[in-house]
Amino acid sequence: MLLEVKEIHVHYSKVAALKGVSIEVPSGGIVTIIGANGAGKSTMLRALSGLAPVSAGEIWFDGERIDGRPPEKIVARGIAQAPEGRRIFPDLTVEENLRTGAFLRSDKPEIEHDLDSVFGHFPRLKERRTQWAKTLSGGEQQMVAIGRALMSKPRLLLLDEPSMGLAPVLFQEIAAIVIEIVKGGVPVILVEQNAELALGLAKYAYVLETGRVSLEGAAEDLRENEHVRKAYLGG
Amino acid sequence: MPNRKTNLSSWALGTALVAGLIVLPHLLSFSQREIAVLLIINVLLVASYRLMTLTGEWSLGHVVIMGVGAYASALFSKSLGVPVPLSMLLGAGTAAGLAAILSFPLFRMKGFYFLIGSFAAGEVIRLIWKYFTNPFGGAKGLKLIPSFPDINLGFADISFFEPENYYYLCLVVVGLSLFILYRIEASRIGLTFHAIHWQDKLAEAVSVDTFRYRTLAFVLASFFAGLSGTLYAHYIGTVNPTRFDVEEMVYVLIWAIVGGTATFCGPILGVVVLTIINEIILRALGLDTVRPMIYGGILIASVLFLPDGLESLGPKLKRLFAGKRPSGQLEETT
Amino acid sequence: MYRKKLDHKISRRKFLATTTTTGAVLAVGASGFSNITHAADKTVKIGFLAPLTGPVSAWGKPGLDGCQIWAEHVNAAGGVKVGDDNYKIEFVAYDNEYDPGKARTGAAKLIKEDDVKFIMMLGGDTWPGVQPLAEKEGMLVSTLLPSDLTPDTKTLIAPCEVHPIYNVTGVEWLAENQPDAKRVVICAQDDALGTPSVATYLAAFEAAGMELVEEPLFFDPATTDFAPVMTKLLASKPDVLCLDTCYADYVHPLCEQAFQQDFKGTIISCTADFYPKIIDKTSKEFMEGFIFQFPDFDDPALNDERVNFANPNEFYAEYAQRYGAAEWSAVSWEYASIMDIWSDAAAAAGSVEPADVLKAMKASGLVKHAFGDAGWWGEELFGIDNAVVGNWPVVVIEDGKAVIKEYRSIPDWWAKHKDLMIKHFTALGQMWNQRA
Amino acid sequence: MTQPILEVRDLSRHFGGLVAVDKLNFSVQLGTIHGLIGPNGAGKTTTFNVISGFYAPTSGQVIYKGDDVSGMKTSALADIGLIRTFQGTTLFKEFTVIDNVRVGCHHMAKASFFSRITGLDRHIESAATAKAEETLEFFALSEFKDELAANLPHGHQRALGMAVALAADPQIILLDEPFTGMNPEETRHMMKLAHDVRDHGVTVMLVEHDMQAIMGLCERITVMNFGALLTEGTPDEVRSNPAVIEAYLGSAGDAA
Amino acid sequence: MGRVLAKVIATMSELLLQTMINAVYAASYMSLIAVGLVLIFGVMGVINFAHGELYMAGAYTVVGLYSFMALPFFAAVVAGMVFVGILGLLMEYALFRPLRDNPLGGLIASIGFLLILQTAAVLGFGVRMAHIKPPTQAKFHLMEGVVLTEQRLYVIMAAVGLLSALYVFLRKTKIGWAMRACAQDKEAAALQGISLNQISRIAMFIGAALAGVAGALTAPLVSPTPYMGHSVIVTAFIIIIVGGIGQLEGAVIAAILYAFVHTFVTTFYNGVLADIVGLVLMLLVLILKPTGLFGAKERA
Repeated sequence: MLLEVKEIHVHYSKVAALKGVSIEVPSGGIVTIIGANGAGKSTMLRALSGLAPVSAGEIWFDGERIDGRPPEKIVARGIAQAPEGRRIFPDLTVEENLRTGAFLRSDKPEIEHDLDSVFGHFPRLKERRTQWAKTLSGGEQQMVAIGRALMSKPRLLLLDEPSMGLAPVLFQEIAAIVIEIVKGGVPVILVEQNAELALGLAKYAYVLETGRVSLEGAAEDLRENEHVRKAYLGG
Repeated sequence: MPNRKTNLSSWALGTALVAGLIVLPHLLSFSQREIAVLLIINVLLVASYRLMTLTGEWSLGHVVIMGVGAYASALFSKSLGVPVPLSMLLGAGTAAGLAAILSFPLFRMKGFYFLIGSFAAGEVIRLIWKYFTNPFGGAKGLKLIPSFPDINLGFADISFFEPENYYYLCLVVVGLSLFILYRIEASRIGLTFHAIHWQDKLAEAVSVDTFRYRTLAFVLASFFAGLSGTLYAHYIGTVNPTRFDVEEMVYVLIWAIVGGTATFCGPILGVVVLTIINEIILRALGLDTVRPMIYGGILIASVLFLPDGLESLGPKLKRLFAGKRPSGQLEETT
Repeated sequence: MYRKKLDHKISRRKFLATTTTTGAVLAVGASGFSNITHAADKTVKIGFLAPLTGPVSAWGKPGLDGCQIWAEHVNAAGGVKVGDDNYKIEFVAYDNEYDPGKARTGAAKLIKEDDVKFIMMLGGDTWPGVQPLAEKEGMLVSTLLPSDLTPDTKTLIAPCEVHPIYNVTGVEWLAENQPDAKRVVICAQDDALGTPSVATYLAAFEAAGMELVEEPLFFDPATTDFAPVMTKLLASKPDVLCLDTCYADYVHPLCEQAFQQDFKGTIISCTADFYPKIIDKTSKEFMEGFIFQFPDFDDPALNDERVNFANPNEFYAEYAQRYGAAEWSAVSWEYASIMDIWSDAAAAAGSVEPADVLKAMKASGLVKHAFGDAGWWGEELFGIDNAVVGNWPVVVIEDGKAVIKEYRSIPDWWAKHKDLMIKHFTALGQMWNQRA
Repeated sequence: MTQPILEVRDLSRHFGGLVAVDKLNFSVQLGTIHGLIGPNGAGKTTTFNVISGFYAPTSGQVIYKGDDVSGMKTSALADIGLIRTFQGTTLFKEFTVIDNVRVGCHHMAKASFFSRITGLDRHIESAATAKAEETLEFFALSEFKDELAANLPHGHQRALGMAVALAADPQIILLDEPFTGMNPEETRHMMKLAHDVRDHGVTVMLVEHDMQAIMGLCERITVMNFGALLTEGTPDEVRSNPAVIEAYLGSAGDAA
Repeated sequence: MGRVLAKVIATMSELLLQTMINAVYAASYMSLIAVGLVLIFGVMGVINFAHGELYMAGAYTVVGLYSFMALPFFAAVVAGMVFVGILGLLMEYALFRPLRDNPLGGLIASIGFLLILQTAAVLGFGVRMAHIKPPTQAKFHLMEGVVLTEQRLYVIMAAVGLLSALYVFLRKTKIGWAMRACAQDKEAAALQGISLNQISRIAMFIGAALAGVAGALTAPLVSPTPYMGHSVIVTAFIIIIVGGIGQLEGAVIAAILYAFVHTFVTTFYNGVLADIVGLVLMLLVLILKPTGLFGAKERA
């Protein structure tokens, strides 16, 4: 397994957001985490990236324990995240936004190459490379967020609610790119509220409910699951 | 329920506190009584500041507002011959009235901008004091401000020039004010202030006029800040623009933050503890030149090691004595 | 008077000079003069209530340092003889942070707990806080700022520096020695020290027949860049640049700016602290002829018979050695010189009690002021005769060195031109009955 | 047809050069559940914010119960019974559940300053508390009364948001994206609550971008696109309108 | 008649030009201080009340090294810059990092640090002003009656040079992007592998060093005192508010604006009015455009 999360707990002041969650991610394909708002999905990704303090449990990535490490060390190990709400840097240009993703890298020619390949994925960003990121539309901002994460040359990509606020057409476009990325050899953890979409893309899925994994299994199995259908797929 | 028990113990604590405050001057040296008078005036100042902060707005003009009360009361009594107790009320009222006017430009701003805006407004008021020698006395300010009139009880003459007597006067005025401030906070008004602090949009949506309530908090806080200013003016007998400058304001901020702002008592605790340290302990050690350095070190240590203020010390100590672990970990949260 | 009693045995100055030198030797071994026991059997405490920390501390701290030297000298010489007793002097300091409330607390402590017999203050903002208490306790208090005086301040004296009245002497000297210098500009910081000083200079210029070619320029005390101020001042091409009573922090940059903006005329100022440093920043030629009012205390001319301050040269040397020459300022000797006047009066009164000392001070009519014998004065400006005026030195920089040119009489000027002074004081709202 | 409770006439709102709402017209009938939908960026939220007084309209009018209320402050609108909710879980999270609803009772618990600090407002306050408790009962939140709002499960927080609004005595309640971030189960619960509120005599208007969620709930639906009115009608009419499908799915064919 | 008029005009234009030069100088040192303050606020989110004392520390470094130890002036200036930068690192490490989630705590801690620095200066150098013999007295007569001294030119050149370098650094280097990214969204920056600690250190070093170099270079012009920080900090606050909090370019432009307004009002009216005008300018900006003249639009 590329990533193994063992029984982690996360607390925000006194409120427990994760109560002993374990997941595993193989070195290829898409693993999705679905669940309602407030179930702890984003917290899970924040914990993986070192943004949320893990109070108990362990996170192992490629044979190394990474919980308790600062975010920059985790990025350096190869875990990149496109966070919820996109969180692009509004007063940086598109290109500068993308280049911040390569902050830890010093292989200049490679960076230029990767930048070209991001522009290859998102030709629209290439047209707007010198524009302030705050002037972009929601979909374009999502592209910047994903492109920026790719610029770190990740070995694992975390996507938090990429569909949020996007019209279905736009999301289809993004989904196609995610599939491309996975085909390119980077495994993805996809966190989604839109269970329909997520289960369509993923191989394996976890259902998170109030800070615990309530169900897990192959995505197609979960799609058929009674509980999941009722709770997340609109009957 | 532990309610009755806590009620009883808080009654006992309260009685002990009041008794302590009453006998306090007799335990102090003469100059310490002087310090006690100034301290109790500052207690009112910082408690009124807390009321202001309930709505979430931090002002840098509060000390200037205190000065407005002081100047107004001084001028009412000195130039217009208004009897001092009345002029004190008028002075506090003037501070409140000015706050009501200032709220129109100032509450266009929020948060950090309000902080800075209140600073600018305060500086403008101070410049007005400086440049209008008549009636404000210019840079030298006002002096020979009439003092609180002596009371003749027949058998005894109470002179409020004596720090001990003025202490009791302040104790009554400040005690009453604190009671009112406390009642405000505990009432629905306080609830509404808090509501505005945490979610002003939501409060608006359920018919809370946030501008009016912010103004109310500002006006009330200013009234009591002004009152503390009048207590100061008629005791010290002089006011000047420098006395109310931003450096003094910084001290109020320090008291509030070092004390902690989560509870009514936090800022009061802050002013009491820091005043005792700075004015009594450090002076007694004879460390005149290095006193500011030590004070600075104490400030840093307190925000580093007591981020929730001195007020958080109480529960911490309680837990320590109860032998509990400082924070229950997993079992509490499952 | 006690000095006279000493005189027929050995002059006090000579006596102190010897003790200073032997003292300096002894001080290497002993921790200080105060440890040397002497015939004195009693101690009188004197309060020192001034800012010792904060931005105004430059007006307090160096004064306290000077007083310590003074006390050690006097105590080493046996103390002050009052009646049959010799009193040693002990200073008790309280840092009032230039805050009236803290000043009141400090005064209360000094009076009620330390039992001091006399309090020396800087005055200014802090005096009104002390006033009611001082009055009630009948405590004798001195100030360096005579603008604190009013008819109500019966126990407050301004016995050393009657700022800014002595500034007339410099102007008078200038008019006599440079009759062609007619066109004057003046600038001052906008505060309690600057404004009365401006009034004084205006009166003095008018008396000397000099013409002010620009309205007085007031700048904010927080000013750090004086280029604009100087540009404005020099715009009307004056002959004389008057710096009023600017603090050293202003005099230096002002002179520097005047130099850089090619001012060629004469500068007159109340003070020129550390003028060698100004010369460093400008040039010897530029500073030649600079007129001010505070002599160097290592100036041998201060050994003049008329000067009452004891051993100014040794005092300065001692001070510079202990605290560094850079800490020296006028207040370094001024508080000490007030102590001279106090001890004279205590000796004359045969008592250290404030009321007695004050009475003795006023009774003699003649005060041994630092720069010569002087008298009580002030009724017309301050409403009370509690200030001491007499001669004051006019100091001019010549070849890079401050030289006392003359001791001029303030009372003489006053007798001729007092109407002008009252006129300008009134115009700027500085008369005692105009102050709030 | 009766007089509509809320009417929007030629309403426009510009931000600098951007036209967020463009001459919009629609009306909400008393006692109905009315939906305002449209794809992202259609101007729904801006419309909502103008109606509820957060923004002043650039031009046009908002008519509430026959009166022009354009440009009135949110709190003043709330005073006359026009109450809005917020997206997500906007609550006084630091307060207990009951205190949240007590703040909601602000309108009914008016008392003088003097009686507040002297405690003479006790009868008003106990009435307000009683009402708050009743409201919690209605939303089945009574058992959490003394919990901190932040500690409630997400679904309950959303219900509490409605409770706070309902405590403010609305005649019309404006729900801002009430189903966003809810799983289908929670959505169903929320829909039931909306029905209950309407049955209580309160007109309900809601804004959603998810068309599916409100089809079953609303009697009438207004659809916006690019700041302007696209169409209005019953759910079935809206569902089958090709312009709506086009707006939601781009050029209809290639979406699937 | 005509000659008199010509002379009046000549005098007026001299005055105008000299005033401009004065204003350029004032704008230079003010923007050095204000930009440092803004940088620290932008990246770390704390209001550094001790910024004026960092300026003071820069000045006293020159007092110590140049006046007392007779090091070459520019060596002392560089040392002052580095030393104050290190003080900044110390503040970052000891105060602002542990108080990262507590901006008011950071403010109080910076006040504590201010008191410590002031007292240290008093203990080391006394309460009276220190003196520095200027390294140069050369001056340039730009025209009759219009003078620019070399010492002031240094300050202007340092401001232009250092601020341009800072601009290039922020725009063209990876660390510069990272710094701007941190100022805009700390968490998202962390997700790019940007270490907030490292960026904070750099920001604090640069911000403090700018204040330090301003103090060091102006030391011969202002005569340092332990309390000199007080008067600059209020001005610096006014400037960053007018410019828009967190806006580096805004701070520079506001410094220029403020310096010109203040200098011209001082010269053509008086210094007291200049202060009032400065405050009123700030109040107006706050009321009309609370985010500052160059601040971002308030987000709806």
